[in-house]
Amino acid sequence: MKQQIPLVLVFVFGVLLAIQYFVPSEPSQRFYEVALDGLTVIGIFAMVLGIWSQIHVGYNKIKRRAEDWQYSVVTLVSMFGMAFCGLSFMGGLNGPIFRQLYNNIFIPIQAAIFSLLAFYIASASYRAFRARSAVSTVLLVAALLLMLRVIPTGPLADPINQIGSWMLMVPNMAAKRAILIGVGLGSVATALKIVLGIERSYLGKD
Amino acid sequence: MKYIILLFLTCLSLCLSQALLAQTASSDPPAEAALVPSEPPAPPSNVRVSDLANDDGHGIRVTWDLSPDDGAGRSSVISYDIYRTLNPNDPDSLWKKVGTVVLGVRTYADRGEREPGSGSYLPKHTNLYYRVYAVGAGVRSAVATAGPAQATDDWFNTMKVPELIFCLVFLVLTVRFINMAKKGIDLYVRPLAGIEAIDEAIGRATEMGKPILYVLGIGTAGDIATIASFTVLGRVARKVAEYQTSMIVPCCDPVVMTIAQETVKTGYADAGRPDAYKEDSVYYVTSQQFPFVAAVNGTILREKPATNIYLGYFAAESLLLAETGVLAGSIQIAGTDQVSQLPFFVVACDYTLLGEELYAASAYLGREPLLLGTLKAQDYLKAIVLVCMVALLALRMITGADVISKPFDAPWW
Amino acid sequence: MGLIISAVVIGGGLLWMLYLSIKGQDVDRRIVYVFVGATVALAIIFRLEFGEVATPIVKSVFDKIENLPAGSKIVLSYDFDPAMAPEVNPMANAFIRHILEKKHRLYFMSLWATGQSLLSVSLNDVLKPEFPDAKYGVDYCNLGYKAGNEGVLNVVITNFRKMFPSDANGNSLDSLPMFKDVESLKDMDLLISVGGGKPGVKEWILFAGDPGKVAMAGGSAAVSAPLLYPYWPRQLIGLLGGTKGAAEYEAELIKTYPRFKDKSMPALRMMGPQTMAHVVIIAFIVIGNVAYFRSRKKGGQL
Amino acid sequence: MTSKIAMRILTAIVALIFLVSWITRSGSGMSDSAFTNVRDGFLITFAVFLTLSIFSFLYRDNPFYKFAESLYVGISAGYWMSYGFWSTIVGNFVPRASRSLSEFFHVPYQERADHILIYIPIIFGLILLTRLLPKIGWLSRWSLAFIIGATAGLNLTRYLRSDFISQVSNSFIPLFVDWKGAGDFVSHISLAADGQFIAILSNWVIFVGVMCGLVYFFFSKEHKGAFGVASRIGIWILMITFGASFGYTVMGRISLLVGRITFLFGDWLNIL
Repeated sequence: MKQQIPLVLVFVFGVLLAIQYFVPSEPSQRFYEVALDGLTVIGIFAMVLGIWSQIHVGYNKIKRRAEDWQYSVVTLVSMFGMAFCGLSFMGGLNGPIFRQLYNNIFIPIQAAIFSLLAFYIASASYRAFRARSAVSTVLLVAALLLMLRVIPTGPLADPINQIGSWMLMVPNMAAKRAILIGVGLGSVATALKIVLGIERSYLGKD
Repeated sequence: MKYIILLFLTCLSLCLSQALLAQTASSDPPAEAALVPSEPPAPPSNVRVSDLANDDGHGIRVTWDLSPDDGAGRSSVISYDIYRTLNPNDPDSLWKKVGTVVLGVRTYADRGEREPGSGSYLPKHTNLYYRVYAVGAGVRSAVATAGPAQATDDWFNTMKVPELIFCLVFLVLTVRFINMAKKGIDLYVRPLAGIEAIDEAIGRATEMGKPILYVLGIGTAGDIATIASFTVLGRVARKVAEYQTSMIVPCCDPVVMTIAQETVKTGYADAGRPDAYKEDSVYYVTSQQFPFVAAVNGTILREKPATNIYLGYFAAESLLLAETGVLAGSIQIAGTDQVSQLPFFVVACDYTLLGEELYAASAYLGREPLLLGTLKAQDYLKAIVLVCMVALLALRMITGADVISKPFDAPWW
Repeated sequence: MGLIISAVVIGGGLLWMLYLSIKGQDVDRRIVYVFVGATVALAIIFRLEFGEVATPIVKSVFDKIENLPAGSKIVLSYDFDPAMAPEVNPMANAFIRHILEKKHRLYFMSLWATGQSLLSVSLNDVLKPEFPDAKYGVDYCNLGYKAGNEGVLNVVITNFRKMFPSDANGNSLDSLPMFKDVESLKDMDLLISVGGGKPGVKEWILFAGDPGKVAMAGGSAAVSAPLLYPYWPRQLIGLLGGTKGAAEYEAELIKTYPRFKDKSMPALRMMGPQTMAHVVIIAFIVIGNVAYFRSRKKGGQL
Repeated sequence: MTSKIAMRILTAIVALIFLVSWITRSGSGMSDSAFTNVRDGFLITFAVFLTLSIFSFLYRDNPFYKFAESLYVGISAGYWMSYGFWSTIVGNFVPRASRSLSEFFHVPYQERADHILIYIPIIFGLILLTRLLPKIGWLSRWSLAFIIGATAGLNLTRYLRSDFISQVSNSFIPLFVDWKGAGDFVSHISLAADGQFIAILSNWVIFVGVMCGLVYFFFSKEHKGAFGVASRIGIWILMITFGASFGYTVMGRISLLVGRITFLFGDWLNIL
């Protein structure tokens, strides 16, 4: 019972939605919309579980006075503060305090974290682009060529530019297609395994 | 492999034959236009209306012959306006304008809404009448009317025949190989370094007494990459439980967290150690990309996991996670179907599962005949694609026909 | 001055890293981070600019505008939105400066609804203050935005007035002196589209440049530039790709007309930190490989 | 012990810099209102403090980063809750569920024939929440089964066109562009980007690249012999692509850093 009903649900919804794709008629469209609504609405209810998990983990840390428990206080306080500003009727998402917090805390941290990528892309290049084998040399040379495009290299600039653009256009397209065809097949296979109940580890065991 | 060489040779010879047959098509230059504005253009003729095919019963297809002044004659047509009404005797003001198309176009699909309340509602099973005008600069032609037509439901979208064929072939192949596997016929799969590394990595974590970090990406449960990652997570959790080491699974989506909790719990149960499962090891961080990365990066540096596994849907955070993992000295195994993020994983991680390999991973880890059967079916489909590519290209080269250049776009079947 | 300080700091540091690598010591990743941060910071503080030299694909656009006789008719279309503007707006401004400096007639238009407001920003910030003598309707005019994407081009290739009965300010085209001898796009001497999406340079080539047999040049965001290369040089006389292409054009403009030297050249300024950072990253890769081969050699000897 | 003292000294210095910055920024504010100036001074100083805290992660994990991280996660979670409430619940779901609720939230009620259907997902949502009750927690698997089944069903057919069929059909490209015989080809050979030679070469690379890439992804065949050669070509094409994409991305990432450094030196220190 605990095992069978979920498996039946997976099968029924999986098969119906797969078939729905081929049927343009009105009832079929409505069913599709309800299914999409379902994914969103369940997501909203799941948010309760997410918040619960966050509070649970944070509260446990604080209660046990675990290492770095102070930071859990910061997280919980800022979470409730932000939620209070956003959910109370002080303008909702456009409330002045809500926007201030968003623009002056959220955005600067976001931009700073994103810009860490500039450092990481450099350290990754330094560490990984080494001519260890033929394959890694190809990787290295392709990356170098594209980086050289940015630097004024005088008479070499034009050929480098051309080759770089060609690489972005042609081999790139071939590789992307090969990968996408594989991904297409793989995702269908995975979906099929799920619908047929071959993969069922997510459904629990008791 | 003989066949592959043979295929290439066929392909080559066909290319050459096409080369001999090739003709250069010269396009006609557009007709020179002489401008006489202010006079209305001639109306379009022979307006026809019919039910729009392959729709939900709220669409009508309108077709007409071009006005003599469209691109020829006085060349004064700029666009066509299409109007609709329920009663052909309505005065002009009651006709509702439903669309405009530019010159040279001779058809319009009037797709309406389903809800009677909405502005562009188009009723089903009702007589509808249409008018088409040719529009010039500030003037419009005399009217051309047609009707009635009724919109009806369709129960099969004929444009989707290729997908249907594909699905059926895949299904048949899968069932066939699963049956073969069940009978005990050994299905060979070549080793994949990234997958073998997962086993070693769990052993390494046990030796070091450090946890394993498993990141399911920033996708939702609606992404098939995340679902594929669940199937791997289950097997990793089982091994983790067998080796009696620990794992951390931060999640970026509450639904993903819930499913991941079930999956890990099942893995521990499968290993016979359900008591070792800790609910807090699979936890929710936040649903936004960068806050999630900030938290996971902190976790990586604080916990110093022996192994980081990143499988699922990833975006710009791929390099942020992978470089921090290097900093912590972890062995890193990544896999995603996002082509744009693969370069960063390839550069920064020890092993990377490229695209399809992510979907194959659970079959590799499980080694169950049922799963290997689907892998075999995938391979057969790839082989069919390869053969079809060569064959269809050959056909195109011999006939020189354009139909085959977009073999799945037009309902030529 | 700034260049010397930066060169000494960064060059010295890199040499030191190279020395360490040759000796076989590992370079800490934090040193890499410090270098990247310092390089970009120095380049920004000292406003370093590098001698960008126009590649042929950019130079040919510049030469075309340079060599057209004064009074030639040029269309400049703003086919982009605010998101792309940092990359492509500098190109459009450089084109405006060059075209009006050469006393050509400039026809502005836009295939993107969002292009129109960006266009008026350019008119107010660049054209009007820098070329106070340019007269509306004689030296330049603004046709504004028309909906219809490439359909617009389909029409104006045979007739302007059908699609644009009036300009963006409501003046009829016949009242503008610069439209006296203009019937369609075919009467133009050069078409320039600046954009990065669809419709963009590609649509201009296919629906205007090619059928009208009019010279066509383009400016495009870096993302879509590679897709346009195959049209050069037959269907496209030249192309500015991304900030780099814009910087090359700005450099060429300053070289030929030094009076623009003190004007804002955002692309050129953006390229300073970019060039420095790329040089440093390439240097890292070289140093990394030196270290690698060094260690492998040692391993072989052991 | 010494590290603890060092940490305290460091914190004190950071606090001092922060205060000085706040005071100077408040003094140099543009607005007439003293309160606005003091507030803006605080906000920009705080933003700088957070930016530098994040950058300090590059050195190593430290309390400043931990603080910024916790704050960021908390703000994000709060933001996400509010956003989910206003955009999904109020914006999407209330207008279809109930007229009185719509009036309460001032959103237009959407009259629909099938508005009763919206309650089916709600039931699944409520079932999901049984997870919080240990006794009947297993019921929540029904909702999970719905989600997974729906995702699988949607993916079984929907992406076939974009990921598979279009990719295959787009690979049918002419391998001899504008072919007018071998003599003509040889006499006009050139490396121009729009020349015939490059066009033909490119199409061959795409065609062969797709084929070899597919060969690389074969699981049930050993990479040996001709098959091995093809998969080798496949991996080369993949590596060229990865290298090129990586090198190409560097510029965009540096731009991000330029933006942050301009913020620090320009908006904060005013030295640009």
